[in-house]
This record gives sequence, C-alpha cells and structure tokens, in this order.
Amino acid sequence: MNNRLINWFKFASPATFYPLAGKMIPWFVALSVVFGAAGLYLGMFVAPTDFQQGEGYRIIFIHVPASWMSMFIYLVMAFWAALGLAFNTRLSGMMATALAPTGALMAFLSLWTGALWGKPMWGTWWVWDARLTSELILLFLYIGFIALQSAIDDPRRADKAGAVLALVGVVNIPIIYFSVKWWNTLHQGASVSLTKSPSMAATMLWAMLLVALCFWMYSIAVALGRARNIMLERERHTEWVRQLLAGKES
Amino acid sequence: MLDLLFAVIARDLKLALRRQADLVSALFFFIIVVSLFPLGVGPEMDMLRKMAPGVLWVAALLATMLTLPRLFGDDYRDGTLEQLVLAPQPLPVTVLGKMAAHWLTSGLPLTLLAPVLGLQFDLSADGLLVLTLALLVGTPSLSAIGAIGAALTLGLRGGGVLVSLLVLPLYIPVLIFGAGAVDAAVSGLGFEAHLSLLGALLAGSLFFAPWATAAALKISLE
Amino acid sequence: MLDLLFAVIARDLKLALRRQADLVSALFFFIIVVSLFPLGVGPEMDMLRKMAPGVLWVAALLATMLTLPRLFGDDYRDGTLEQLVLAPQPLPVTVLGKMAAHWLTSGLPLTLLAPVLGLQFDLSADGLLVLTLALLVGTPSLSAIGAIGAALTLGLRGGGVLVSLLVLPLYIPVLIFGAGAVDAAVSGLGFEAHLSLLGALLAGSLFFAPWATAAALKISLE
Amino acid sequence: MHWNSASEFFAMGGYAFYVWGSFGVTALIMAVEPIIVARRRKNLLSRLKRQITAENLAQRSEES
Amino acid sequence: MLEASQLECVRGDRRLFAGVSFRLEGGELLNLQGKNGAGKTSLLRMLVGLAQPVAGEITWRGEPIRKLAEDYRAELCYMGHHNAIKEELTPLENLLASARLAGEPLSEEQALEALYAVGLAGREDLQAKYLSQGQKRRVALARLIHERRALWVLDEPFVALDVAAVDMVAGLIGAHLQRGGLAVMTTHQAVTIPAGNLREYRLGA
Amino acid sequence: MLEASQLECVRGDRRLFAGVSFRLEGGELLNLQGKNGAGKTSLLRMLVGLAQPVAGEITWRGEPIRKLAEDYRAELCYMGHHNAIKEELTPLENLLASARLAGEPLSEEQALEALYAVGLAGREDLQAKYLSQGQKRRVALARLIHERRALWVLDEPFVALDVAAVDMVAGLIGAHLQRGGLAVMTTHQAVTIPAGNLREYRLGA
Ligand code: HEM
Ligand SMILES: Nc1ncnc2c1ncn2[C@@H]1O[C@H](COP(=O)(O)OP(=O)(O)OP(=O)(O)O)[C@@H](O)[C@H]1O
Ligand SMILES: Nc1ncnc2c1ncn2[C@@H]1O[C@H](COP(=O)(O)OP(=O)(O)OP(=O)(O)O)[C@@H](O)[C@H]1O
Ligand SMILES: [Mg+2]
Ligand SMILES: [Mg+2]
Repeated sequence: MNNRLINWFKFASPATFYPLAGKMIPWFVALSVVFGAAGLYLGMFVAPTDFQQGEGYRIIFIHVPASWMSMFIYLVMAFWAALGLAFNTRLSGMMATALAPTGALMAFLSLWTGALWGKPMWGTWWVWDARLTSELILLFLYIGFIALQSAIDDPRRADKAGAVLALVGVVNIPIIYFSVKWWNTLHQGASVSLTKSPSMAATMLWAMLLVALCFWMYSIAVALGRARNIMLERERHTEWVRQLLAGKES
Repeated sequence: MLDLLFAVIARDLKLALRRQADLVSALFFFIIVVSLFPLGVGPEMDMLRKMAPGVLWVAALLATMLTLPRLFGDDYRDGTLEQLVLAPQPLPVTVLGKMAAHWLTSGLPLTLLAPVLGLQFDLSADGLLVLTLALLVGTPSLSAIGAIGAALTLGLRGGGVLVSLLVLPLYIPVLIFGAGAVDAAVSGLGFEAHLSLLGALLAGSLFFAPWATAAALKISLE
Repeated sequence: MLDLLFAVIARDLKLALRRQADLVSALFFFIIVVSLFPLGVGPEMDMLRKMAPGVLWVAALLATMLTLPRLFGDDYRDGTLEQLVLAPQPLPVTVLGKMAAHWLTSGLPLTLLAPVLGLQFDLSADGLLVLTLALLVGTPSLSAIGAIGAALTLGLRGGGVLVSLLVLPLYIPVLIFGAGAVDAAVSGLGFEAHLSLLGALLAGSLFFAPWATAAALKISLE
Repeated sequence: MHWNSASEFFAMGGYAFYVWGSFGVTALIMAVEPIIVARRRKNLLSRLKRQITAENLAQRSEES
Repeated sequence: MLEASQLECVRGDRRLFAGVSFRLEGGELLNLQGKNGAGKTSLLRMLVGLAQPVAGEITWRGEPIRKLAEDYRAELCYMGHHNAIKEELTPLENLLASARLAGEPLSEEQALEALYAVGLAGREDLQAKYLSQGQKRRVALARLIHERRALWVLDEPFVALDVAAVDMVAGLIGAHLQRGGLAVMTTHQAVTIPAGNLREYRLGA
Repeated sequence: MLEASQLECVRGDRRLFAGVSFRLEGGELLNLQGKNGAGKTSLLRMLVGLAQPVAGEITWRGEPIRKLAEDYRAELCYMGHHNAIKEELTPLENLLASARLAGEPLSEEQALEALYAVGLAGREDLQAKYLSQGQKRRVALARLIHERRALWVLDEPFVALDVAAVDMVAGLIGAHLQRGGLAVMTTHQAVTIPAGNLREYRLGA
C-alpha cells in the first residue's frame, strides 16, 4: 500500500485551497442569487418596452452577459494556464480545467440566445456574420481544449498540453472582439438604442451589469466546485484527502 | 457467424468509446467543415441555401474519409490484424463487423447531426428530412467502400492521403445522388428516384465490399 | 544552427520523395475536393465563380490539415523524435526545419496548382494572381500553426481527427483574409490590406509557433 | 412596473417563445450544471471512501 | 502432422532459403535457428499461411494448408513479433476480446487466472499502453495459458521478458508438448524447454 | 561524473521507486536490473532528461542536468526500446541522417564501415522496411561504432540480436568503457562485457 502513497506535501496549496474553496462557494452562490434577482427585476419589470423591438429585446439581459462571460472566462483560463506552465503549480492547471466547461456553456448560451433573438429581429436563426461566427469559433476552442484534456490520461501532461493550447487560442479573443470591423456585419446594427432616452438606457445598463455580475459569481461558484472535485480525484492518495474522508466518516 | 459479427462490433465500439476523442471529434470535424464554407464564401443566405446540400454531403464524405485510416490501421500496426486473418472464421464476416462498427461511430452520428446544421443554412423542413434520409442510406456505403481503400493502403506510409485518393472517386456516385436527392426535395421535385439509387448502391457495396476488403487485407499482410 | 535547419529539411524532403504517395496525394486530395463541389452544387457558372475563393481556400486548408498527423507522427512512433529532442541543438530550430519541409511538400505544391484549378471556376486573371499570392503567403502559416496541433495530439489515438478539431479554429483567420483577398480582387476592390494581414499572421506564427511546438513536443514525450 | 397582468407578462408582447426560450434554457443550464458537479462530487466521495476502506482491510490482513 | 517439403523463399531479389523440408509430429518442438535475417520469420509466416512459398508445399495431417484454410487455422495459434494487444484496452479486456475473436471464448475467471499466471496481478485493469515492454509481451503470452490448439507457432516469444517470465513460458511450451501438441519456435536466447521432444533446424548454414 | 540522488518515480498512482541514488565515474558501466515493469525504462528516461523525477536530482559533472540542458545532451547518447530508424531510408541513409541531426556528421566511408562492422554488408542499400527484426536493431546499433560521446544510455540493446551480434555490441560497450566513457544499460540476458568496471543496481528488490 505504501507504494501508492505519494508525498505531495511539498505542494501544500490544494490541501489548503480545498477547504477554503468549500467555504467560499456559498458566498458566491448567495451573491449570484442577489445580483440575479436584482438584475432580473430591473430588466423584466422596471425597464420599459423598446419601441422598435417590443418586448423581444429583453433577451439582451442574458445575451450580452453570456457573451461577455464566454470571452472573459477564456482569458481567465488562459491566465491560469500560463501560470501553471511558468511556475509548475498544480493548482493553476486544475483551475483552468475547471473553468473550461462553464466557459463553453456561456458560449453556447450566447449563441442560443442570439439565435432566438435573431429569428424575430432578422428573420433568421443564424447568419454567417463575423461576430456570430467568431463566437462559434470560441465555442470550438473550448471544446478543443476539453477534448484534448480528456484524451490525455496523465493529469500533469493534460494540464501542460491544455495550457499550450489555451495560450495559443488567446489570439482569437481580440479577433472575436474586433471582428465586427473586418466584415460589414448584420450584428452591430444597434437596434437597441442605448442613447434614445437616458433614463431607459440607465435602467437597461444597470440590469445588464447586474445580470453580468450574477453570471460572474455563478461561474466562480461552479468552477470552484468543479475544481474541488478535480482536486479530490487527483490527490486521492494524499494524506490530506485521507484525513478529510476519515473526518467525514466519523 | 453472427456471434463473430457481434464480437467484432462490440470490441470496436468499446475501443471507440475508450478513445472518446475519436467519436466526438469526427462529429466536430463535420461541424467545423460545414461552418468553414460560409466563412470562405461569405454570408449571403441565398447562395448558402443553394450550396447547402453539396456542402453537407462533401463534409460528410470528408469526415468519413478522415476516419478511414483508423479502420484497420491500428489493428495492422499492433499485429491484431494478423490474428484476425488467422482466426478460423471467414474473414469477410469479420470485415463486415468492422464496417458496421465504423458506421456506428462515424456515419450514424453525422446523420443525426446533419439536420441541425442544415438549419444554419436555412434549409426547408422537407429538405432537412430528405437530407437525413439520404445520409442514413448513403453513409453505410461510404463505410463499406472506404474499407476497401483502407485495406489496400495498409502499411503504406502516407496512407491517410493515399486512401482519400483511392476512395474519393468511388464516393462520387454517393455524393451525386445524395446531394441530388436534397436538391430535388428543396426545389419540390421527386426525390424518390435518387434515394432508391442510393439504396441500390448500398445493397451493392454491402454485398461486394466485404469480399474485396478481405482480399485486400490478405494482400496487404503478405 | 542553419546547418541543423538544412539537415532537417533535407532529411524530411528525402523521406517525402521516397514515399512519393504522400507528395502526390495531398495534391490530388486538393484537386478532388475542389472538383467535388461543382458536382455537389450543380453547374451554374455564376454561382461557381462566387464560390471559387472560398472553396479553393477551404480545400487548401483541409489538404494541409490532412497531412498534419504525419508531421511528427512517424518520428514519434519509431523513436526518432526522442533522438531529435535529445540532440544537443535547440529544438525550436529543428521544429522550424520540419515546418519548412512540410510547407515545401504541401503548401507550395498547392499554391502552384491553385491557379489551374481557379481556371475551372472561371476566375479572372486578377483573381488568379491574387489567389496565388494569398496562398503563397497564407499556406506557411497553416504549416506553422498546424505543427502546434500536431505536436499536442502526438500519441493520442484518434489524433488525426483531434488535430483538426484543435487546429481548424486557429486556421480561420487565415481563411477569412485569404478568401477575402481573392474576393476583393475579383470585385475590383483593393486586396492589399488582406494580403498584408496575411503577412502579419505569417510573421506572428513563424515567430511563436516553433516555440509553442517545441514545448508541446516535450510535453508529449514525457 | 409596467406590466398590467401576469398573462401580459408571460406573453412578452408576442415574443414569448423567444424570450422564454432564452431565459428558460439559461435557467435550465444554470440549474443542471451545479447539479452535475454536485453529483460527481457525491460519487467521487463514496468511491474514494470505498477505496480507502478496501486498502485498510488489505493492510490489516497483510499485518496479521 | 505438419510437414514442409522443399520450401523456397524469395524476398526482393534475394533467395533466403530453398529446399527446406521437415516433418513434425505430436509432442515435438522445432526450434528454428539462424542468424539475423536468415529468414526465420519468413518461414514461420509461410507455415501459418500468411505468406506463400515460391516453391514447395506445406501439409497438415497430409492435406495442403492452402486447401484446408479455415480448418487449419482452427488448429493453429500464431504469435508474431508484434504483441497483437490493444493499447487502449486493459489486459483483461484484451484477453477476453482476442479469445472471442479467435472463436474460443474465455470466461472472466479463466482470463484472470491466466493474467495472474503470467504475473500481471494488480495490472489487470490498467490500460495496456501504460505497461512496460515486458509486461505487454506477457499479456500477449497470457493467451497461451488456456490455449489447447494443436500447433503453436511462436516467433521469438522470449523477447523483452525477464528471467522468471522466460522460465514460465518455457514451462507452458513444455506442457503443451506433453499434451501431444506441436510447436515451432525461434529464439536467439538459450532456453531450456522442460519437456517434449526437442529438435533443431538451422536456416542458412 | 553522473550522479543520481534520491530519485523518485511515480506513474499513474503507482510509485515505481524512491530513494534511488548512485554515482558513476569514467570507465564504469551501470547494469540496471529488475523484473518486467520494475521501472528500468522509466529511470533511464529520467537520466537522459526525457522525463522529470517527482523528487530527487540528477547531476552531471556536478551540475543538475536540467540546467545543463544542451551541454548535457551534447555528451549523451541514448538508445531506447525503439530503433529510431526510418523504414523508407536505407541503412546507409539512416546512419548519415541521424548523425547529421545529432550534430556529428559522419563521412560516407565511416558510415559504410560502421554498417559492415554490424554485419549489414550487402544490405546498405535496401530500404529498412525490408530488413528483419534483428537487422533493424543492428542499424540502430551501428550508430555506436563511431560514437565518442561520454555517456551511453542503452535500453535493452541486445533484444532481437543473434549471438554473434550480441558479442559484437558487448565488445563495443567494453571499448567505450576502456576509452573512459560511462554507460548505463538494462538487459534481461546474461551478457559479459569484456572490459571496464561493471556495477549492478537492482530496482525494486
Ligand atoms: C447567434 C447569434 C448571436 C451571437 C453569437 C452573438 C454574439 C454576441 C457577442 C459575442 C456579443 C458581445 C460582444 C461585445 O460585447 O462587443 C454580443 C453583444 C450584443 N449582441 Fe449579439 N449575438 C447574436 C445575435 C444577436 C442578435 C440577433 C442581436 C439583436 C438583434 C444581438 C444584439 C447584440 C447587442 C445589442 C449586443 C451588445 C453590443 C455591445 O455591447 O456592443 N445579437 N453578441
Ligand atoms: N525486398 C527485399 N530485397 C532483398 N532482401 C530482402 C527483401 N525483403 C526482405 N529481404 C531480406 O529477407 C530477410 C528477412 O528475414 P526474416 O525477417 O525472415 O529474418 P529472421 O530470420 O526472422 O531474422 P531475425 O532474427 O532478425 O528476426 C532479411 O535478411 C532481409 O534483408
Ligand atoms: N498510469 C499508470 N498507472 C499505474 N502504473 C503505471 C502507469 N503507467 C505506468 N505504470 C507502471 O509503470 C511501470 C513502467 O515500467 P518501465 O517501463 O519503466 O519498466 P521496465 O523496468 O523498463 O520493464 P521492462 O523490463 O518490461 O522493459 C510498469 O510497471 C507499469 O505497469
Ligand atoms: Mg524474425
Ligand atoms: Mg523497459
């Protein structure tokens, strides 16, 4: 049995991070609920009807936050990945792995809500417009990252390989953001007029920001939860996991 | 006989599931190729709608073709193929099993996914239905015909590209009838003729391909 | 350093020539994919002309991608890659040499062939010229970026398909600017902006890709 | 608050399908993802506990 | 039972051997000798029917093996230079799958027993790609434990094995011979098979 | 010159070895012993820098090899389980290409001489895919003939070789030791190296 016992103690971080993350999760969940409730209240009940798009524009309150989060999470993921490559800390790889599925879901939500918005506004579910397309590419990048990591069984190698891919893929984020300029595009057609009436703009902006904060807190909470799972799985032979499990039992 | 067939299929499916990446990525390759075209061609819906059947079929073809080197390649390299050839069962049955497993892990998922991608090209409901049907009948032929090419190029380096060279010309009838069926459906013409031709191709290739492949395998091993 | 570069290039070219099939079949794959489209889409010249840049570029992309698994795969399997990594020279230089050889055996022939195929689609002389130029500047980036994906998926079964999943999203900018340049030239607009963006991509990828690939190779061997 | 009735709210000015389709799927995903994570955690914990008991048993039998 | 007469083998423009004849009865082992490149592997592949001799004939129980085809293969067990195991499957799965494909299903207990016998206890659920060179060879050799077909053709079975494993495999071959089986084998190592009637044949003297 | 201290190796969730320490000077050969799967290959890959130990350090002339990087690799020659030859190239081309890529170009005569020395005369222009198992291994080993780098790391060099070739390779290693070189080696066969200071290390007792 001793054979299987590995002394990971020199990398103290997961052992200390695990309970810390456990304590933080409820707080982020709570924040997320509060921000979400406030944002939805503002967005669904306070914000007035858009005079061009009618009530359909209310999709914006999830579409835009989801789009932002999908890009932002990728950047965070790449940041952790770089950290892991540079300093060989195992925690960073776990964080990157934990973030990817949430990022992919956000990208999917952006596409989904965008499509549901596009049907009434543009008359079609999908156009091959620059921004939509680049969002699709972002989804592919996430999926590529996940597929690569799941194709590798050795976690250390999976972390490193994923990190290289994530860093290479970062180039695409600015491309997504600025892609609108390279094509005459349908998407940017600002049918939501943020400048029409200042009061309306303010409520809408606030609602959007609040929902974005809600998504942000949600992502942190889920990613932390997933990171805890990964930690348990990878460190199952360490002393701290044993003690933890023993403690749970008694 | 059936026992052997199922044994082969079960083993290959288990291997595919174990690898996962294989299963998922053939699908995503399909998605990505389909999505590349509008990028290269530009976003005009009208033109995209006209291109749709061709693009979807070409993508299905390429996705199938990409997975062909794997069909016998791994077994060849690690010596399993010798064992299969030396097993006291008829080789064509073994080969049929491998074809079936290949279709289940490449053609079938493509078929199921195609309608969703068709939506992106704004195909009509009729078009989507016929697209799915045509793929359902057509993709098994792709696996069967592809197996011959895969067997012939075994062990030749650069086999991956060579196999496409051999196989693509044989795929062209499937492509023409397959895309033709969808085209016909979209323009409101009868698509049954195309579909039954695809069916005939399927029957023919299921009948002949196992024998041809078995012969090719024996030659490649010698 | 240059010595090593040329040694790697010379060896890989010799291997490619020895295999022949490799060289020829990437080309034929390109030809076949390009010729499949008119078959799938139908013979209207007007539409074909509009599709041409996109189809040619997508085909070039796919042909390059198909050859990627070979880039390091053979060296990995027979142990040569270990020797290359252990050689007392900087790995990024070796990698650069392999990229160059890959381009010479895939990108360059495609580029030279493309104008001929462009004729089939009734492209104008201007269009053909810009197509060739764009391919000349764009295809080296494809080899460079592709090498990263090839290195990352080394030794993973199903790598052939996985590599396309990883690499295609990264190829998209090249595709957009490449096809865009030709489109612009055909419609008589300025294509210089697109070409210089392609150039920028090339410079960037030639600078970063060897390092990223070298890192990926070391990870894959561990 | 500018809705006059609940039904008006749910009708969303004729965009009900699109609006609720978006919000619904979002809500669904945000509900399912944490559940999946939590379920995986539960499975993992029970599996690990089982492994540790098995190892302890093996160790004890080795000692005796 | 197994008889080869006047076999000739040509590879490229090189004649590897000609006039190779021998006869093997139940309980006999033929140990094929010869230096690297003498043509041992080529001869074995002819014996199992994977390659065709340029001249000469191979018969099994008096019938040419080309005619017997599947009937011959049903009595034959071949192990080549390659291990014929799948890197993605565990040793246990490998054994079960290859037995099933060979048309002689094993039960799970039998398979486990075989794996324990070749010293892979504790590794039966590890994907084969993680095994060491010698452990992979052991998985391949585990097939022999429950193998009861009459003719074994083994191409350098001892390669990569440690001393204990070599003895174990030699014992397996001995037991096979004692049961009245036949075996043809090549090896460059000096190995003593504990039982049976041992004969040598030297290729390309 | 080469010193390993307290090396630890973990594969998957198995600790293969820990606390492996040894010191090797010029003229010494370390023969790594251990049964299949003991971790010999894993240890050799650490020694050449292809894998990182979980704990412990490897130094060469007093410096950690991670720091030395290319300077260490310039004094190192590694032969793994694989032959690292290209099937499409002839033995001659293989030898020339690998020497050039390793940064120590051979002349054509030297390469031919090496091929003759390993008994491949007459095969120097045949594509390697046509060679027998043992002949391929000989092509790989031909690299050793003109190899003058200080440290040789050889993973089962004798596999698939016939008796004459085994003696020849043993002689090569002996000569290397006599020139003051170092070597680390694994093998499951009993081979006598004719010269040098021979030491054994047993993994996983
Ligand atoms: C599948 C379809 C769609 C996708 C993938 C998509 C994607 C995106 C992305 C990535 C963003 C964030 C970009 C940024 O912050 O600059 C965004 C923002 C936005 N989208 Fe969409 N979108 C889609 C459909 C639509 C539709 C149909 C509309 C409206 C008619 C729309 C209106 C907006 C607006 C108003 C913004 C905020 C713009 C800004 O802040 O500059 N989108 N979308
Ligand atoms: N096309 C060819 N032209 C010339 N010689 C060839 C050709 N193909 C194979 N050979 C020779 O045929 C022989 C093949 O021998 P085989 O593999 O049967 O040897 P073996 O006795 O099994 O050797 P080993 O002990 O190394 O496994 C080799 O000597 C090889 O050089
Ligand atoms: N992911 C893993 N999980 C558990 N064990 C593993 C894993 N990967 C490798 N191993 C074990 O690590 C060992 C690798 O050993 P290595 O290849 O170094 O052996 P070796 O001493 O060279 O053996 P041989 O004599 O057979 O060549 C094997 O015992 C193998 O079972
Ligand atoms: Mg042999
Ligand atoms: Mg070993």
